[in-house]
Amino acid sequence: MQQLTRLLEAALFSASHPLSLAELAVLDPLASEDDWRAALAELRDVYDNGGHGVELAEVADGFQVLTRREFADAIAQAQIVIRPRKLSVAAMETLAIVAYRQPVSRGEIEEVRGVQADGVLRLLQERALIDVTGRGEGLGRPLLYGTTPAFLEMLGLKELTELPRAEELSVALRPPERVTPDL
Amino acid sequence: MQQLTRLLEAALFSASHPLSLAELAVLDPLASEDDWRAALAELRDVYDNGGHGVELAEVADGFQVLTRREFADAIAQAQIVIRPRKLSVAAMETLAIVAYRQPVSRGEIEEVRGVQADGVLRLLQERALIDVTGRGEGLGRPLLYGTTPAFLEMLGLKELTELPRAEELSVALRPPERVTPDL
Amino acid sequence: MTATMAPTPDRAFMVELEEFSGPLDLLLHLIREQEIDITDIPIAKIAEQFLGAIAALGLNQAADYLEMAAQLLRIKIQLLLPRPFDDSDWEDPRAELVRRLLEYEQVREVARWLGEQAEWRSDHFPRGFLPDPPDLPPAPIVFNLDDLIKAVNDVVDAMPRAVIHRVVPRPLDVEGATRRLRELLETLERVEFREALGGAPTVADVISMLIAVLELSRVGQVGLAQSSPFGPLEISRATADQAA
Repeated sequence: MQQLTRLLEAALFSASHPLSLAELAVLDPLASEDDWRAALAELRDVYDNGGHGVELAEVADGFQVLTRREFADAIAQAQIVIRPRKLSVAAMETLAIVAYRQPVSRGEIEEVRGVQADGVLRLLQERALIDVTGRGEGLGRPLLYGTTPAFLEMLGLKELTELPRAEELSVALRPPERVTPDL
Repeated sequence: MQQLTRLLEAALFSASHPLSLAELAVLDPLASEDDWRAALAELRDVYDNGGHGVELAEVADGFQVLTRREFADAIAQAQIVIRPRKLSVAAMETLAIVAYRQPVSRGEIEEVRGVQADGVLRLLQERALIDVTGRGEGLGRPLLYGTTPAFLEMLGLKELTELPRAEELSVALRPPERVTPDL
Repeated sequence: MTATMAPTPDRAFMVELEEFSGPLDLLLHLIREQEIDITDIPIAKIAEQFLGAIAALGLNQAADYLEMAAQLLRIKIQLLLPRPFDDSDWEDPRAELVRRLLEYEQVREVARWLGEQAEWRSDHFPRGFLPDPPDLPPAPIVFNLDDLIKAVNDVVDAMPRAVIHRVVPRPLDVEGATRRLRELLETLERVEFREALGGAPTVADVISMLIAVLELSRVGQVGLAQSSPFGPLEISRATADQAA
């Protein structure tokens, strides 16, 4: 491995969060963005073709080393890592609405799902997957919710635009003016 | 790398503490201690001879993957290990009381929150968000706390009077009067 | 909530409401299962099946379902009203419902995608051990005015009120504990007992939650599991066979 790739690996192992290209740049002021991209490519190649137990993933905010899927069960069963709890269908549906409609009020969410949302919203907020991002205009100036970086991290996404777009969904929504807004 | 070595790498990577041979044994009940020792040797060899930025270290309680020393300075300087933190609920609540009731003694804070406050006060003082601003009148002339300029700066405020709902909240935070039970 | 419904007269529907995340979900299930054209819903028939399915719901959980039932009946009546002679302005009273159903179906699809994505992520672990950075200032602290105001409000809410007498110990609040547990299980598939208690529980809280858990388990609404002796007690949503 090149020296820059080694530094990259050491940095990714030391960081508490995915590293962006901007953060990597600070590590070595002499290296250009292209140099870093080359180092990322080399590291990915070493992990993939050298038969490693870890892989380089591009996730929320940047790059991160993660363990491979095939070892997840053994590691979780040995209680070396506690797997995050699975969210219920109600929670996932609420998250879906918040993600696509943000900023969105409780009332709008309840209108779409047809059920009360306060309990689910509170728990999603406790788990830091959504947060209050402002207040609406209408009566009582309702709280508006949006998703957090932790939401993206839970999904291993870099940004909201990676969510499936309305036209990619198998269900077409008519009339068209109410189609999920483009992100 | 052998399959067991790959599992070893994934486990060491995801573990929050060094793994002993006993802990490794749980990962794969079919592997013997010798198998694990062979896997450890292979992983060490890959890290050392493949020019990696990390190395396998044997520490007191077992085995661990660590970044190589030569990269420590670059990583420390880039501060990528640190992530901004949120204050704990207890700290945030204590800070809120100090902000709206200053100058305020530890005793008053404890009365309002119903729990001891010394640890939290020390932390807030260490982080330069509050400071001792004087001494009270009562028994033992207790220390009085107030917020610092750094606190205002963090909130983007010029002076304390800009705190929202200052009057109302400072009244609301008055400790309840203790009523001696009629006996 | 009870699990299995009595079959409706015309067709043997075994509908388990636990499986549905709300009235729209149930409605879509009825429509899709019978391969009904969503733009031409036989409202009278669907309304009847819907009412049959929710008949055995406890009142407090049924509010959302009853609201939908009322809406279905309203649409049914509107369809029965004579149309004006010139009906070019006539709007199908089912249109709004169809829009909501399609919109909800999209949400369901996205939710499924999110679930799969989250599962992918939960199978890929990040680095567990993070070395302490030597000789560096502690991490910067971040908070804003909203956080501060929220903290004040929390403190004010939690402040003990002045009391004259403190003779009666705080009564048990089994109802509150039951509600909290149900809310938790609405979001999580399983919770640990300790987690269900929340922060800083009092003795009364612990006893209340214990009674709530035992009661819900007795009537088959939650399952209990303990993976090891003295290990954490895990409370889960009852599955159909546990409930039976």
